[in-house]
Parts: sequence; structure tokens; C-alpha cells
Amino acid sequence: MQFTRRGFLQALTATAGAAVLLKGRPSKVGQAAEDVERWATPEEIFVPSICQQCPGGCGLLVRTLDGEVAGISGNPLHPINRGTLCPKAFGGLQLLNDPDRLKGPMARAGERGSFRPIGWDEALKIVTARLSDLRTKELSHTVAVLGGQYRGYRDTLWTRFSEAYGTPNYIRVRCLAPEKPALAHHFMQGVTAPVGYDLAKAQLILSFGVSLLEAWLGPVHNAQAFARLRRSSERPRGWFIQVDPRRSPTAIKADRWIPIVPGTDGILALGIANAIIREGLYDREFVEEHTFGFEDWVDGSGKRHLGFKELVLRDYGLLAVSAATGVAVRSILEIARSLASIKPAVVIGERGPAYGADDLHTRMAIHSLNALVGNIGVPGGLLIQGELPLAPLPVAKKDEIAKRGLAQPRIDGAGEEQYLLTADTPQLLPERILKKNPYPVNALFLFATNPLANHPAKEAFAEAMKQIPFIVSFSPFLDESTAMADLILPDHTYLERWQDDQVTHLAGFTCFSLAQPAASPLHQTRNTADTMLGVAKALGGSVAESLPWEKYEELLREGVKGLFQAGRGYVTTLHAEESLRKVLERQGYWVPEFKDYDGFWKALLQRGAWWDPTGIPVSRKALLKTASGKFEFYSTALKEVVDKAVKREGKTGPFFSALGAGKEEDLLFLPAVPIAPAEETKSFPLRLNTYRLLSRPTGGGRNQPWLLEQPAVHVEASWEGWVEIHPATAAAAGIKEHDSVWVESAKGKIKLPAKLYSGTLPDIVHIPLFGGEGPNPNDLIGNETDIFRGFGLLNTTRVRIRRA
Amino acid sequence: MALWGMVIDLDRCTGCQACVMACKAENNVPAVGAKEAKRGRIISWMQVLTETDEEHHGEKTRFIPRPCLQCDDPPCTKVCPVYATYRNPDGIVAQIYARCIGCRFCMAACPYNAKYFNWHTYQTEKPGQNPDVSVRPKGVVEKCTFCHHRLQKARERALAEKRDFDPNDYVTACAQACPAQAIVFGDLSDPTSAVSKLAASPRAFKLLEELGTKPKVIYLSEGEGRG
Amino acid sequence: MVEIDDLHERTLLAPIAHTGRGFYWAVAGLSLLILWGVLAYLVQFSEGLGVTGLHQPVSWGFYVTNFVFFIGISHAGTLISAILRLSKAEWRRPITRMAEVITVMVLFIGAGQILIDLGRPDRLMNVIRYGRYQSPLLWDATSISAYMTASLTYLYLPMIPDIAILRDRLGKRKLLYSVLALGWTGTEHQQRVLNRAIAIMAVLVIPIAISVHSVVSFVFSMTLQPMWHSTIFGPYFVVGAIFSGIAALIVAMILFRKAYGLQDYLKPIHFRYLGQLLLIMALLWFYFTFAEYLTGYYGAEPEEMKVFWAKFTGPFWPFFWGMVLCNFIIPISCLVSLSRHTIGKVLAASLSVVVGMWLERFIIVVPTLSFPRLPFPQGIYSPTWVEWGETAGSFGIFALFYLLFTKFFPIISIWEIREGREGVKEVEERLISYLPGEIEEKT
Amino acid sequence: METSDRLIRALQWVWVGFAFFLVGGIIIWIVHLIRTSWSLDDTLSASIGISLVAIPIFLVFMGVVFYVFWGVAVHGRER
Repeated sequence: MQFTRRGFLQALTATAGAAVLLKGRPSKVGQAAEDVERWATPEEIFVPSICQQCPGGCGLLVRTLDGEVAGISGNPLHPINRGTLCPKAFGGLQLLNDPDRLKGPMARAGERGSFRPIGWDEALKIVTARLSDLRTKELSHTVAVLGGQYRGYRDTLWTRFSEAYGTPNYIRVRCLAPEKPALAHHFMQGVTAPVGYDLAKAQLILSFGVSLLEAWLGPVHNAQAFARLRRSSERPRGWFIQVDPRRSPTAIKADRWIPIVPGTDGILALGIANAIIREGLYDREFVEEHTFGFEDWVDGSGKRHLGFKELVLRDYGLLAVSAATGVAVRSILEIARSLASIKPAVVIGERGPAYGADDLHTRMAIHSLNALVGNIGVPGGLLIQGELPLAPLPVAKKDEIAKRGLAQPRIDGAGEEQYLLTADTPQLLPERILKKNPYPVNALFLFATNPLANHPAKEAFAEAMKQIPFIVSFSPFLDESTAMADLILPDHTYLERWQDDQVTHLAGFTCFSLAQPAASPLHQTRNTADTMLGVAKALGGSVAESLPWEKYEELLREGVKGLFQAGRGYVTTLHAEESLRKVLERQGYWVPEFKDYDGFWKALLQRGAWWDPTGIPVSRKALLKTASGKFEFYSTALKEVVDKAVKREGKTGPFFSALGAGKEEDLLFLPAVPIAPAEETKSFPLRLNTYRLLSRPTGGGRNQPWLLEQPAVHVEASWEGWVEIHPATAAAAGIKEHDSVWVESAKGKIKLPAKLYSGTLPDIVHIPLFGGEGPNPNDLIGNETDIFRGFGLLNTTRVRIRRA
Repeated sequence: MALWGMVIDLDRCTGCQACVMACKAENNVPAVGAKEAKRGRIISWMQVLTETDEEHHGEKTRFIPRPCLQCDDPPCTKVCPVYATYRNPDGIVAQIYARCIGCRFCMAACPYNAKYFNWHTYQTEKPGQNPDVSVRPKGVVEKCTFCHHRLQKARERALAEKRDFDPNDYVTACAQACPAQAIVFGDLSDPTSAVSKLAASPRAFKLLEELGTKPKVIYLSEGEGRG
Repeated sequence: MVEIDDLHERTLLAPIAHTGRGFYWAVAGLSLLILWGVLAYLVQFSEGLGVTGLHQPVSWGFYVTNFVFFIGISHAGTLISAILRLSKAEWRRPITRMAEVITVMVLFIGAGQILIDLGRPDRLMNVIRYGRYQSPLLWDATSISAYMTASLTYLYLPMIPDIAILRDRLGKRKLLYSVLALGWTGTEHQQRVLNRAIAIMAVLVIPIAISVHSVVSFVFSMTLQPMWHSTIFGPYFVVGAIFSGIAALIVAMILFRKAYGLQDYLKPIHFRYLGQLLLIMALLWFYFTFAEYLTGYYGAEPEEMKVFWAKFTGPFWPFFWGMVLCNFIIPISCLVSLSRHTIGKVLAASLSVVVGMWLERFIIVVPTLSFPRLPFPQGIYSPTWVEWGETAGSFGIFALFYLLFTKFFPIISIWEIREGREGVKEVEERLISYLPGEIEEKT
Repeated sequence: METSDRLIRALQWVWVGFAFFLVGGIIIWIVHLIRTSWSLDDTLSASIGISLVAIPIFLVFMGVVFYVFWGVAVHGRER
């Protein structure tokens, strides 16, 4: 049959036309229609989603063409990032289309590391069989679940599952718990909700080692606040001081960079307090009426107690502080005077990794500056994070086995002996599993964490995992820990799954982000929440009853109903509408936007987030919830905890001796940081400081080429980690730029390219936590544990360097 | 005719490189790989340059995000032997990838190093790319185009909705993504636009202004102290 | 082999008549080089310019250096032979053709370097279809094509009488020679036409040659880069070109003198004169270099000084001081006194000048690109085997074609030598006419 | 006039024709450049300026080649 060109085209359009009507867009009708489909403009939908590359919780707008993701931009309505993004967000495109992603569930075939693909039903059968077998043998407590850096309903789901199943061992392996208040704030202000910092209105920001613009809880939000601090129509240019051993990009953008010996931030804070008090610059009114323990005082039993003022004036003279911290006296005075004179100010002393050995007292010392200059209860100072009015879920049903399992002690020893104050101590896991103390672990679930890469004691962890008979990993990639697993049930990436994010700890407003899958899953992966709901149903009994939902979507829908009935807050809308609603709310009218819950749910999916901008508790009453209703320099709450522990274990008990045996009694409860004598540095002269890069996503981001190629701006590096060395130290060791260098600590050694960077003290070298395959600074870090937060100490290791 | 320009406030910019990654995602700019990057062949239309002033004792460092400055008197279009780069009616220095013979004269002529060369075939059709921007073959020069395809799409949308073109519909990927809102994009010829107001600020300066290339990206210098 | 009676014809046609073993060895060696070059280009053509050492700030390297270098050498020929012919310097007779051949051969290779340097050589037609004269590259194209046609004509015209001799005397390739000889029978009218044409071409070639190399320098000086954007580049490149041209010519002359036993045609006196010309050019070249760097140093613009110190003490110091050594110190020390073993000294001087001038072009092109005005991340340019391959290949092709030329046509112009011998009396009168006062008739 | 003589003469015409073709081609190319720069309104002055110098030079070459060919190959044979 001889086709003329015109004839061919007509036939083509006819079939294509039919196809279009058939399914709303040209379906694949034989080879000829292939071209037609390519010519036809694809259907473009923008789907709101949430970025999971860091705990910042920014809202995304994912551009999909015929269901395929073609671009990522910021969600303009989302209150946290208002349409802007950080560099990592765009790595999401490459995360989704990463060729190394696991295509489907796999089971171990033969020894560890070799796998065979299996179907989902068979995989679920294996898990359910193993779990129910352990339950029947009353060994439910020997199941451990390691959770990484996530929050929201996924955390709720895992908590419920562990309670219903009967294991106390749901352990969060992360150095930053954003939904819990920092210990220092809890003990000094008695708050239960996390404390936020009103960066947007602050005139002075003094940050102790918190790289605001690079890491810590949402660099996008901080960048916006920083931008308004610098240039905004309402007020003059703000002042920003960064105390950091490294001249990080945050320190570069600060007005003053104060180089400091790592771990001595607390001592510097007390030195500043000394200067403020001696020059009488402190907020007299606030200190006298709203604080306790400033002056010396006598307790009920007539015993004299040291006051904060006396402590600071006695022990923390400027010369001693300057010697310990390496900060010139002139700088300390300048900081003190500007902190006291520029109002409103905010002092930030809260970050992921610990400051040093005595982390609690360091943070108490830094936080006490806020009280000294009266930042508490004023706009531009501290705020309390509001509560999200989510609908309370029915209590998880616990049968006999569950109750008995939950009664068992935790394997990571959190909440006992010297770790009384920690919620999770992942640092101790390896040795306790190896010693089978208190009991052997029979099953291990790894969700969104890769301990064999980012856990300081990763070698011990590898040994420990060898002894665990059944390991399940939910990682979408075959990373180090997943390679040791017995069963892999790969999770979707965040662009392919139902997702929620309850952002706390930022500018005080509460924000609940919700996201539907932006694209249909590319491989046979499954949302871990759905997997666990399936396992729960298969286990039956009380576990199935306490996790009744068919799909994760239903759990979200049930929880979000609370927001609809809360009677406050809005689904984010355009700026104009929002300000109108705020005006109305100030006069006390809160107009519900939606009649029924369905409309509310659809709008929430359409716009991406719900938030309540008004009524952010700033008042002193909301911020000071201690027994005395005052800011306690001398923390009575801490004293209670210590007294209880002493009553139980006596003064020689592990908790008391770890907290500060041999110290003066009162110093335990005051923000007193001991000035350690300069230790001998013969074999390892340099100190190692690790830091997080803005361009490295959580989970290592091993295969996101854009981010790997241009990881940093302050040094010239690409595709691999590096070690920053001061030019003088490098010259002494005969090292030139880009030379590869051995960095050696007592524990191990790694080889990295050297970058000469003058933004550091000469005796400190800095290695970024780069993630991915390359050499890992965790091989160097000694396994000292921070007894207050259960995570490893990342900046106390001593190293030496030599040319490779 | 609209004179598209950009103001970058160096006081606000935090050197986070969101603009760099947004540009790469929007324009399918390839990651050249470890070996090629080590050889110094990273293609990055918007690149954050770090200027350190070593002599000063507390040496000052400054982050300069540098797109193509879309000069009004571009030294690169003068030297191109085949009319493969030219200043189009929108005032944007465009690049014709199909005509470029890869002589790299424009790269040598540009004082801002805003032109990048495809030394190998770095980018092929891959999932997750932006279909509005063509992928560049090996052997041609490529550069920032102020996301010119977004201007065309905005114009088509205005035509489709039968209204005249509103300049605010057209914003570059980097300006949209910048968390510190340090990059402001708009029409310099319209005095009421944010860009024109900012360009008139006393802090405004142009990069290598003495060369007379009349760049359309205006930088605002960092402030000192308070106020 | 036909018996050739005349002494000159026999020695000068000897290279064409029979080929010795040396010739084959030379061809084999050179074709090895060319093979390396061709292989390198094929690899580069398929994989892209990434196989070279070039990278982001340093987008030009070996190929552009070779382009300027070979175009520089092309000035040896027509310029020198034209000037010597116009100034009626009798000692030019055995040198002119050798010089003109260098020009023609090296022009093709020089222009070829630009093609090798292109990222998309398959789109060369774009230059023809969409060319624009605002680009200095197009000025290059025009002036080089003009210079190519001029030097081809200027080479071909004086060869016509020699081709006629070959047509009559030599048995081989009769058809080729008779076509090329254009029916030359040595009649008086033909001689007058030829002399007038050569005179016109001699006059015309000099300005074109000057224009070629100043336009090549405009490729750099028209940009705004530090140490490129300067007014001295035009004359500086022309001086450098003549300088390297003479050196290349001397090297070629010495090689052919030894290979074909032309000792009594290329006498030490020729080399002494050329040596002195080389000395003058060395001094002139040093003067221009000194002037350029002094103005740069004294003006002390930050960007200029970055490049300046990169050359003097920075990563490029070996090339810079190597250049000064090869272009100034060695030639001066060799050429100052040329009375004893002239050939050895002149050869040493010109070899070092050829190397020095290649370094000079490298020092102009690469450091400026390596240190841009803005703090762009800099890498150090290190050429790969591909670039060395193509450089070696270019030298190989040039030498091979030169050798093949000597197999087809006499390297020294036979009729000019004969004209020189017959015209001795006439030259004498001309010399006397230079003297002041009346010429008393000598009986 | 044996056949080989006529063949040589023809080949000589071809040889000179080739030279004319080359130089003529370049001139036509320059004219083409002027036309494109005029139609694209792209620095017409540069194109005209350069062609004012280039085209006469190429015409001179044509003249010289023709003069030599005419003087040597065609007329010079007898006188």
C-alpha cells in the first residue's frame, strides 16, 4: 500500500486524535504515534512536596510533565522557605534518578554482601515470620530499631510499632533532636517545648560555634533571617558575631569572627559574663526579678550557696579565660559591650555535635548570657516553639508479651547510670551488643541511618552487626550498613512517597507540611510506613489493632483532622490573604476557611503546609516554667535529678562521678565549665575539628554529581573530602596545596588532599563530614561519649599530619 | 524594549551556591565528573567566586556570585568569527550551539570568564532534565542566558491568556532560588522596578566597570559596621 | 641518465636526478612523526578537545602557540628574498628560493593549526557562510590567504626558467615540467615579462607579510586581557616573525648545504651576512620585549602584575628565562664575532632562536589565560601527548614537504646563479656609481 | 602541433584557470561577507574597510598571473 506523505500524516493524526480522547493524553498506539506523543506538549503539573535533604523541612514545588519529574523549585507559599531553596534541594532530582538505586527488595544469598532479588510478599513473609517467632519466644525486647534524622508521623509510627510489638529499643541515631528542648534550656527555664530564636527581628546575633548559614536546622530559614538582619527597610543593619574555631562561610559573613580553641566556648561565655557583670552592663531589672541563683543565697537548711555572679567574678577572670580560649581580652570586652548595648540581641548556643566533654554546662553558660542581658520575653530574643494541635491517636494496645518486653532495660543504656539524662545513646550500642549486655540482639532494623558510615564507633559497629542474626535495612541505596543486611526492603525517595514534616525549633511558629507523591515510583520500592503497616497487620493481635491503618495516607489523614478542628492557624495562602487573616485574628476573629475536612485536606495537599503564625508565645510567663517561675542560674531541677541519683546510687555512683566528682558541690548546678590545664601534646600535636558542609545532604548524597562537584566555596575542592590546614602548619610539614596528606589519630589514619586555609588557628585541622565513599573522618574520631546527649564527641580528637 | 538586568547584594549573599545548583537544574548543565573536574573543566554558568584579600591582617573574604553579566557592549560577540554569540534584541548575550565552531576566541576575550567549553560530550538526554533547554554537544561554548527560555514561555503564556506581557512573570532560576533574596532580577529600563531602585543605591558597583563592557549585573557592596 | 654538461646544472640538479639512502631514512623518520600527529588528531577528533591539557581558564595552549610560531617562520621567505631582491644584494641569489619554499610550506601548516584547534572542525563551512569581519580571526583568514597566494606566485614565477631547464635536460616527468614551464624558451620578451612580474610581486609581498603577522597579533591584542591588550603587539610580532624566520632559513640552508653538498654555493660569506641580520633582529626583539615588560611593570596594574610575576618568578619562570636565554644571550654570544667557524656558530644561534621564539609565543599565550582578572579557580596547564603529537606531526609534515620539494625542483635557482655570473661587470659599474664625483674612464 | 603540444597548452590553460578560480573565489567570498554583514546590520564599516584593501590586492594577483601567462605562454614563444 503506497502511502503518500499527506495520506500518512492524516492517518497518523486520526489515530493520535482517537488516542487523545481515549485517555486524556496520547497513549502509545503503535510506532507511528510515538512521534506524535513526543510532539504533543506534555501535561505540566506542579506538585508541592517536602525536601528531606536536611532537617530544615523546606517546601518544594516539583514540576512534573506527564508524571515524570522535570524540575524542582521552592514552594512560594511555604512559610519556612517562601519559594527559595538551598543548593541541596536540587540534588533531589539526581537522588530520584540515581542509577545505583535498589530496584526492589533483596534477600541475602550466602554470606553477607551477596544478594538475590525477591518479591515484596516473600520479603514481608520472612520479616513477619521472624518477628512473630521472636514474640512467641518472649524475646520481643531483643528487636532493635535504629532510626536516623526524621520526624513527624514516621517517628510516631515506629514508636507505636515498638510499643505494640514490645521492644524498648527504638533508638534514634542522630546528633540533633529538634523536637525536644535542649537540656540546658530545660534545666534553666523548665521548658518542655524547644526554645526558638527570633533571628528575623534580632539586632545582634552572637553565635557560639553554630554555623547558621551552613547547617543547623534549616539554612534556608536562617539565610532569610540573616538577609533581613543585614538589609531590611524597617531597621538598621544588624551585627553578627561568630565564635568558631574555623572561619566557616558563616564566620566570613559575620562582622566579627572570633577564633577559639575547640571545646572552650563555655569558658568564653563565662568570660563575657564576667565582663558584663564587672562593668554593670547586665539587665538589672530582669536579673533581680526574674532570675534565681544570681547572687549568693542561703537554702532552707541554712547552707550558703555560691551565686552565679560570685562564680563568674571568682573563677573566670578575663586573663584566665583569654589564656584558655585563645581569644584576646580586647575581643572579649568588645563582645560583652556590644552584647549589652545592642538590643534586642540573641545568643545562640545550640548545635548538633557536642561542644566538648562538659557539654551541658557549656550550653548552660552560653544560655545564661541571654538571661544576663534580658533577651528572654522580648521580641527579637527567645521564643517558645508552639504545639502542633494534631489529633491524638488512640493509645497503642499492649498485650502481655509487649508489657513484659517494654519492662526490660534498653540495650543502649539510655536513662540509666551516667546516661540518666539521655534519651538515646547510640554511641554505646556497638560495645553493649558485642558484650551482649544486657541481652543479645536478635533482630535489627535500620531506617534512614547508615551507622557503618556516620557513626563515630563504626568499626565496633561492624563487628557488632556480624553477631546479629537478622538485619533488615530500608535504605534505597546499597550503602555500607545495607551491605551487611539480611533483608533489604528499599524505601521510596521523598519525591515518590506520602510524606509529612512537623517543623519545630525555628522562628517559633508551628508548621505542618504535607506532601503527596510527586511522581509514581520508578522502581519496585515501597514506602517504609506502608511496609511496616503491612507487617503489623500480618503479625495480628494487639500489634495489628494499634496500627489499624491500611496505608500511611490514612494515618496522616486521621492525624491532620486535629489541625482542621484546632480553631486556629491556616493552610498557607498568598501573602496578601495571610496578612488579612492576621489582622482579623488580632481582633479575635478566626474565620474557618473550609466547611468540611475534605476541602481542608485537598487544600493542604494543593498548597503544601498548614501553619499558625499568630500567638507565638514570647511572654516571660511562657518562657520561664521552672518551679520558681524564674530563670535559674542555679538549676533546682538538675539538683533534684542529681539528688535522686545520689539517693539511689550514692556519691560514688556512675552518674554523680561522671557529672563532676571532686568538684565543689554547687558547681554541678551552676553553668561552671572547668578550665582544663593545657594537656601534653607530644605525639599528636594538632586538634581535629569536623564540620558539616552546606552542600552535603543527610544520608551522604553519594551520587548527586552537582553537589559533589562544587561542595564548598571557601576552598577549591571537588568530588572528594579534604583537610584544611593553616598555611604555616602546612609549610612546617612541607605540604603544598592539593598534596595528599596522611591524617593520623590514636585510632586510625586516612589520606586526604590538603587545602591550605588561613581561616583557622594554626594547631587545628578541619575535615568536613563529606559522606559518600571517600575516606571518612569517623575513622579518626576517638569513641568518647557525650554523657548528656549520648552521641560521640566530634571535636576532641588529637591528630598529626604528614605528607603521603 | 525591556532591558533585563540583575542586582546581587553581596551583603546578603551567604555564598551558599543555591543559585549555582538552581541554574544547573534549570539549564541541564552537566556535572563533568571527578576526572574532568580535577582537570579544571567544571561547567558552572553561575559560579560563586571567592575573593580573598591576603594582604589585610584579618584578611577579608568576599563571595561574588558571577553569572554572565549580559554586557551591553560585549567583548565576546565582537570576536566571534561565525556570529554564534550575539546580543539579541532582549539584551541577552545568546549562544547559537548549532553554529559555534569551538574556536574559543570568545572565552579568551571575556574578562569575566563567564563562558564554558564542552571539552567532551558531558551531557546526554537523561531523565529528570528540563525539556525547555537543549542539551549542548561536545566542542561548543555555553554560557548563562538569563534563563532566556523562561522569558519566551512567559511571553507565550501572556499571549495564550490574551494579556500583555508582565515583566514579573519572568524571573531567572537563580533569583527564584536565592534564600537570602540577594539576587533581584527585573527590567532595568523600568524605573519603578525593584532592580532599578536597587541599582541606584549608593552601594551599587559593577564588576570590572573600567573595561567599558557595560555589564547589566550590578553588585551592591557589603556594608560596614552598623546602620 | 642524460649527461648534463653545464657545471651549475649538474650540481644543482643532482638532488632531483638521483636520490641517496639518506633521503629515504629522512622520509621514514618524518613519516613516523606525522603518523604520531595523525594518530593524535584522530583521537582528538573522536573524543573531543578534552584529551588535550586545556581547561577552563586556559582555553588556548599548544595549538595557538604553534599557529603563531609557524606563521612567524613564514616571514623568513618572501620578506627576506623580496627585500634582498629589491635592494639588489647579489649574495641573495642562492638563498631566495629556499626562503620562499619555507614560506609556502609553513603557511599551510600554520593555517592548519587553527583547524586542529577548533572544537567542531566539521562546521568549518560556517566560517565561509556566516563569517563576520568584526572578528580578528577573519582578518587573519583574509591576510593569510592573501599572503599564501602572494608567496605561491612569488615562488612560482622565478621557478619558470628552472622548470624549463628541467623540461629540456631531465628525462623524468616531461609533461609536468612542460606544463608548468608555460612554454618558456628564454626569449628576450619572456625574460622582460618575467622580471617585471617578479619586481611587482617583490614590492607587493612585503606589506602583505607585515600585515599577516600584525593581524595575527591582533587576535590577542584586541581582547581586554592583561598583558595582551597592548599597542606593542603588532610590531613586536612582526619583529619576532622576521627573527624566527631568518633563524629557520639558516637552519634549512645548513641542512641542505650538508645533505646536497652545496658548499660552494652557500659560502660562509652568506652565513656571515645572515648571521649579522640575525644579530640585528635579536637586538631589535630584545628591545621590544624590554619595552613591553617595562611598561607593564612600571604601570603596575594589579591584574598585569599578577601575570607579570607569574612569568618572572611564578610557575612560568623556566619558560620565560629559557626564552630570554635562547633569544638573546645565546644568539648574541654566538653572532658577535663570525670570523672563525661561522657555520657552527650561526647554526647554534639560529637553532636556539627557533626554540626561543616558540617559548616566546607560549609565554605570550598561556600565562595571561592562566591568571584571569577575577579570582577564577586556576589550574596549571600541562599539555598531553596529543598536543605534543600534533606539534611533532606539524614539524614532520613541514620537513617532509620541504624534502619532497627538493626532489621535484632545484632548491637553488639555476638561472639566477647564471645571471649573477654573467652580470658581474654590470654590478661593478653599479658599485662605482655609488661613489661621489666623476667616473674617470679606466683604460 | 603534435597532440602532446596541444595537450600541454590545454593543461597550461587549466593551470592558470585554477589560479584564477582560487583568487576569484576569495574575492567572491569577501563580497559575500559584506552582503551578510549588511543584511545583519553587523559592523558593515569593518567589512567594507577590509574589502577595500583586500579585493584590489587579489585583483593585482590576478593581473600578475594573467600578465605572466600572456607574456610567457602565449606571446613570448616567437619573439
